[in-house]
Amino acid sequence: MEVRNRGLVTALRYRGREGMWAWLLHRATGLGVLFFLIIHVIETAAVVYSPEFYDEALQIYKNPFFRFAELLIFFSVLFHAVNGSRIVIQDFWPYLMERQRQLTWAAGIVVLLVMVPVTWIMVAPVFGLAEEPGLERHLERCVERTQAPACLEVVE
Amino acid sequence: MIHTHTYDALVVGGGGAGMMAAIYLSRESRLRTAVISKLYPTRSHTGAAQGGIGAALGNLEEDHPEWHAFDTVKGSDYLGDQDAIETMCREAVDVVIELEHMGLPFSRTPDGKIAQRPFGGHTHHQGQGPVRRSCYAADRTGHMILQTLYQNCIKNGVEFFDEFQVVDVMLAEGRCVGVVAYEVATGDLHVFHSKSVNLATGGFGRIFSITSNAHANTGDGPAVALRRGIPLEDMEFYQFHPTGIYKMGILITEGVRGEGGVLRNDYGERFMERYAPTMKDLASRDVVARAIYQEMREGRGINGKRYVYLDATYLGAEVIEQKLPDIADFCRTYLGVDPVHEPMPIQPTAHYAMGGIPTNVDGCVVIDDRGTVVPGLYAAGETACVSVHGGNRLGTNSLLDLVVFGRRSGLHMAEFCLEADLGSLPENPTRDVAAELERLLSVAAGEPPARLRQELQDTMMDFVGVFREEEGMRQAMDKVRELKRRYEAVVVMDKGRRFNTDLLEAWELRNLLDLAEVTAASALNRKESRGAHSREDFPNRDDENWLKHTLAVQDVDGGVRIDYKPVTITQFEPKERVY
Amino acid sequence: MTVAAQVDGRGEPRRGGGYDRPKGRLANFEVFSWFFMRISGLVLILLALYHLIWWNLVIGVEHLDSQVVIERWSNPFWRLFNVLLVTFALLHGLNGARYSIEDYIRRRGLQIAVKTIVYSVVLVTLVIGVYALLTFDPASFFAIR
Amino acid sequence: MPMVTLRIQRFDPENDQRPVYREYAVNADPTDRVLDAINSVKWYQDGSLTYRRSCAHGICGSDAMRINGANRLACKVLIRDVGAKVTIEPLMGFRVIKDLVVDMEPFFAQFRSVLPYLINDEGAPERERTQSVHEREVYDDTTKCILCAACTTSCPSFWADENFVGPAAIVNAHRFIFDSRDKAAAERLDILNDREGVWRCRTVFNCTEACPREIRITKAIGEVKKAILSSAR
Ligand SMILES: Cc1cc2nc3c(=O)[nH]c(=O)nc-3n(C[C@H](O)[C@H](O)[C@H](O)COP(=O)(O)OP(=O)(O)OC[C@H]3O[C@@H](n4cnc5c(N)ncnc54)[C@H](O)[C@@H]3O)c2cc1C
Ligand code: HEM
Ligand code: SF4
Ligand code: F3S
Ligand code: FES
Repeated sequence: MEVRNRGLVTALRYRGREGMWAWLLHRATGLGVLFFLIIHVIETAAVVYSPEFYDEALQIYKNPFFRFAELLIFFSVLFHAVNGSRIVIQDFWPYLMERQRQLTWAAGIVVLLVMVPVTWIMVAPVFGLAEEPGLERHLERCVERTQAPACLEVVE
Repeated sequence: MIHTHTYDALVVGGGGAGMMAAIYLSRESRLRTAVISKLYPTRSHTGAAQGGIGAALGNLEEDHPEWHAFDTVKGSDYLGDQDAIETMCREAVDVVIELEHMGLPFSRTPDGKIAQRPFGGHTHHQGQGPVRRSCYAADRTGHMILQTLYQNCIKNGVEFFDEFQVVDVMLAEGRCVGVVAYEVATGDLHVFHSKSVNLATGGFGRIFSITSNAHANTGDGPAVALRRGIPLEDMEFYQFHPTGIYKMGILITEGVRGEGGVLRNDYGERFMERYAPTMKDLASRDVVARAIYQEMREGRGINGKRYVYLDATYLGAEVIEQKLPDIADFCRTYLGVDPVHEPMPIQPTAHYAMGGIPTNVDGCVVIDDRGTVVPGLYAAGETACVSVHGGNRLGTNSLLDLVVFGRRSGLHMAEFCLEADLGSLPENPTRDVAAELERLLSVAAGEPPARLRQELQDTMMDFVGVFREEEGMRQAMDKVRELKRRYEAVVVMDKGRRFNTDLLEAWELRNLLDLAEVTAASALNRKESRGAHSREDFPNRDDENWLKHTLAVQDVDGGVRIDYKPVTITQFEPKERVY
Repeated sequence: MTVAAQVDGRGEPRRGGGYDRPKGRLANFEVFSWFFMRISGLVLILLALYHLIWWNLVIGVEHLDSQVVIERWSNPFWRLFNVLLVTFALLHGLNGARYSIEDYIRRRGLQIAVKTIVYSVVLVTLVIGVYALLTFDPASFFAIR
Repeated sequence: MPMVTLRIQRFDPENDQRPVYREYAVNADPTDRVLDAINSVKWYQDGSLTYRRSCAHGICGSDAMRINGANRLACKVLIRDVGAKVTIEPLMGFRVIKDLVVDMEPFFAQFRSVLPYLINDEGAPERERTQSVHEREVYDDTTKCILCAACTTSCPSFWADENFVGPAAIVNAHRFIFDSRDKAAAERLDILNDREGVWRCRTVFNCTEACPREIRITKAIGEVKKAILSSAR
């Protein structure tokens, strides 16, 4: 019989506490962001070679459904950053680890608090509950740059 | 399958005594030494010792080995052999310093020396008042001794056979030639052929129902020796520690009283003032345990129940967290009681065997009153009876006993092995144990061993406990014999070979039965009260007739035959014992 | 190894001392990467969070187009900002991915294969991203305007 | 006495292909230890149930096992804290010898690999080596270890890689690295400055949560990491 347990499956069978969940989430968000980042870098680099292609590709982002994915990315980076800061702070002042549960909760709460307004700003416009962020600035800009793809609708 | 190994020296038991001997043996590089232990060495019950190890270092106040010796003699109710006690107290200072050099993290005094605290029965100027003599590492001194010795065994490259249970000792032509061990993981028998064997298998508190002892403390060493014709000394002297956690028996160290905790009865009265006006709560253990029993009998147990309070509330959170952290943890875990704010419910708990395999000061097993030794056979630690504890052991003196006599036996063994040759093995050395284990496995249906064990423990607790009298002890004897008969038909449910702890528990039960019988017989025989042996029908000490050690031998027909051995008295004439 | 084989090998004594754990050759690299993860992480808090806030909350994804990007990139400062962001994030992420691969893929051959693929993908991405940012010539884009 | 159901993972390599769970109902007081309940199964229902135990009060480290998913000492958890149905499994990451007994040899090998003993070759003084109360305090926490393996077998880095030296070994190295009497801190730091040493730790804290002695293990590991970094400079 294969008695050794391995990796992720094992982790999910063990009833860990805050630290383990934070670590799992840290890992998941880190890998998720990396995956997104690879696509994002390549697609953005395309601007240099073919702005048209870039503008095409952007349509995907503007799909309302994709707004939730963007929110997830925002959350991922934010959680990873805040939790990562917790780890770094603990590493440099180990005595803080005596309060690790509290610190982990604090990190979680900071993330949630930030996510509340961010979620509103990013998602409410999809349901017409608020204006798109940066609309005012965008309109001002479109006065000058009427040819810019994002301004075409506005100009019409 | 039977395996054979050859060594110069074997140590049976990886507790404090065994490992100390092993360290000294391993310093002699010409000897092949191995430690055989049924538990991983760090699981030994030495790790449970809390309060400290006694040594007249005088780090905090004046103290002398002679005072220590006086206290030990008095504590023993004058039954201890005074030459051995003098040796122990003299070497105490040395051996504690040695432990420190090995790395033991003792608690420290403000000027960086080993910290010391008062302990029951330890006095200055021969009984004038408590003295700080117990060297401690918070309340885990035994744990630190065990770890430190294990660490040093690793450092010295000692060979260990972990989870090998010794089931027989081989005696041939009047000397010891090795042991037979059962490998727990595989069920194989191993013959260890050697020039010498040191039995350091610890205590056997599991003959009682309320005990501070581990499940593993089943007295395998003394029982195996007994069955091979070695006598056991002073088995009637079994110490009940005054403060065990109610119902569980888990020990609350005397260190709590050393730090200033007090016992209170149902009225909140500090009753020890009545029983021991000078030492009060720090009188010796037999005295305090009896006082608690007396209070309970007279209806002053808490709510009339069988426990009293140990009150440490006014020591303050700091003392408790710093000096008694494990005790605090036990109370919180097992009782849901925080000793900082509430008193702890305690009752006396079976704790320590003063008796055991008789040895001289070099750990050589001695079988009669003329000092005849069995060449190559040694014993050390709680298993042995040197006798430094006599009728009652003082707190902190057991850890001391382990290291002092562990060391001395190791040194003597090394000398012995360099001279001696390997004796010849008896014919078919595994026959007896193999047959016994086969027999146990072959019983198809019958009583579970656990039921017998429970009945044994309850009987011993009730009739051979803190207070004893003729009638009860006779009943106990009858009961033990009945259980021995029923033992023939106990059933081992696990018939496999691998890690068969069911089989081993059944085998250990036999040891408990044999030791209980010897304990009861020795107690029944001694018609006086001395130290921990307190008879209601003979309430006084009787030096005229009973200032002598008991030697109990198992007869061929299974009965117990009693013999005696004189007590060595050097400088302290027996006196009445008041605290 | 089967359990039986493991257990049956036990008739031998355990000896103290002298036990050698195979020593990894890459010890210094592990310290370096541990340290790099913390330092790059701290730098990334500034870069990545600013980046997110700028594009998601200040500009708004709805208003994104090639023009906006090009305008921003006209400023060398923001190009440098992005070079740093891409470099740190990808290297940090790459090392993080290495941690996961080493944890979850234990078969040696497979591990090397997966590492090769992941390292290549990330490094190629890094080259593409940085090359685009460094060779970007704002002048050539003013025509679109 | 209320009934409690113990759901125990059984595995006898002599007879079983793979582990199975078996359920036992026992009478147990809320203040009984889980170990007491397991004992009562072994003693009166099924003698073949196999586990290690000795001291029964959390001091010997024999009976670390997974109780309701997390590593605990069976003798240090009371029935009232686990509910009416308890799941009991062996420690993860070591080979199962039988039922709840796992092969501890690799664990002790890890322990031995960090020079877990005081090294000081300067001649010993007549009396004790002195050590201030503060110097003693620095490594107090890590002297409490009872080598129960609850920490190492709760660590995701260890599950992933059995060569990781593991939190328990680091704890025991810490105990000597920070002992003012010891002279071999550099050697131990060198041993732990390794991909299978402290750098494998991802500060998951499972070890700290599992430790029955409440040793702040991750903190100790952090202190060792810092010591390595500052000694490298
Ligand atoms: C709770 C408690 C607190 C105590 N506090 C103190 C104190 O503060 N001060 C003090 O001085 N004393 C104290 N004592 C007493 C003292 O700790 C013990 O008497 C002492 O530790 C016994 O040590 P030992 O080496 O003889 O045996 P143990 O430490 O019990 O070791 C016995 C060894 O023998 C092995 N063994 C047993 N049977 C076999 C076999 N058949 N085959 C192979 N191996 C076997 C076991 O595996 C174990 O390794 C205390 C005791 C208890 C129970
Ligand atoms: C925003 C600021 C960030 C901070 C403060 C941060 C911090 C950290 C820290 C401290 C670690 C732990 C390393 C260890 O355990 O040794 C880590 C791991 C990781 N990070 Fe980040 N990081 C950040 C951004 C990112 C980004 C943008 C990515 C994606 C590209 C990323 C991907 C990863 C990955 C994949 C891991 C490995 C996770 C693991 O080992 O479990 N991180 N990060
Ligand atoms: S550190 Fe704690 S959990 Fe780990 S082995 Fe030691 S006592 Fe057990
Ligand atoms: S669980 Fe493992 S990853 Fe580190 S903090 Fe503990 S050793
Ligand atoms: S039995 Fe000793 S720790 Fe549980």
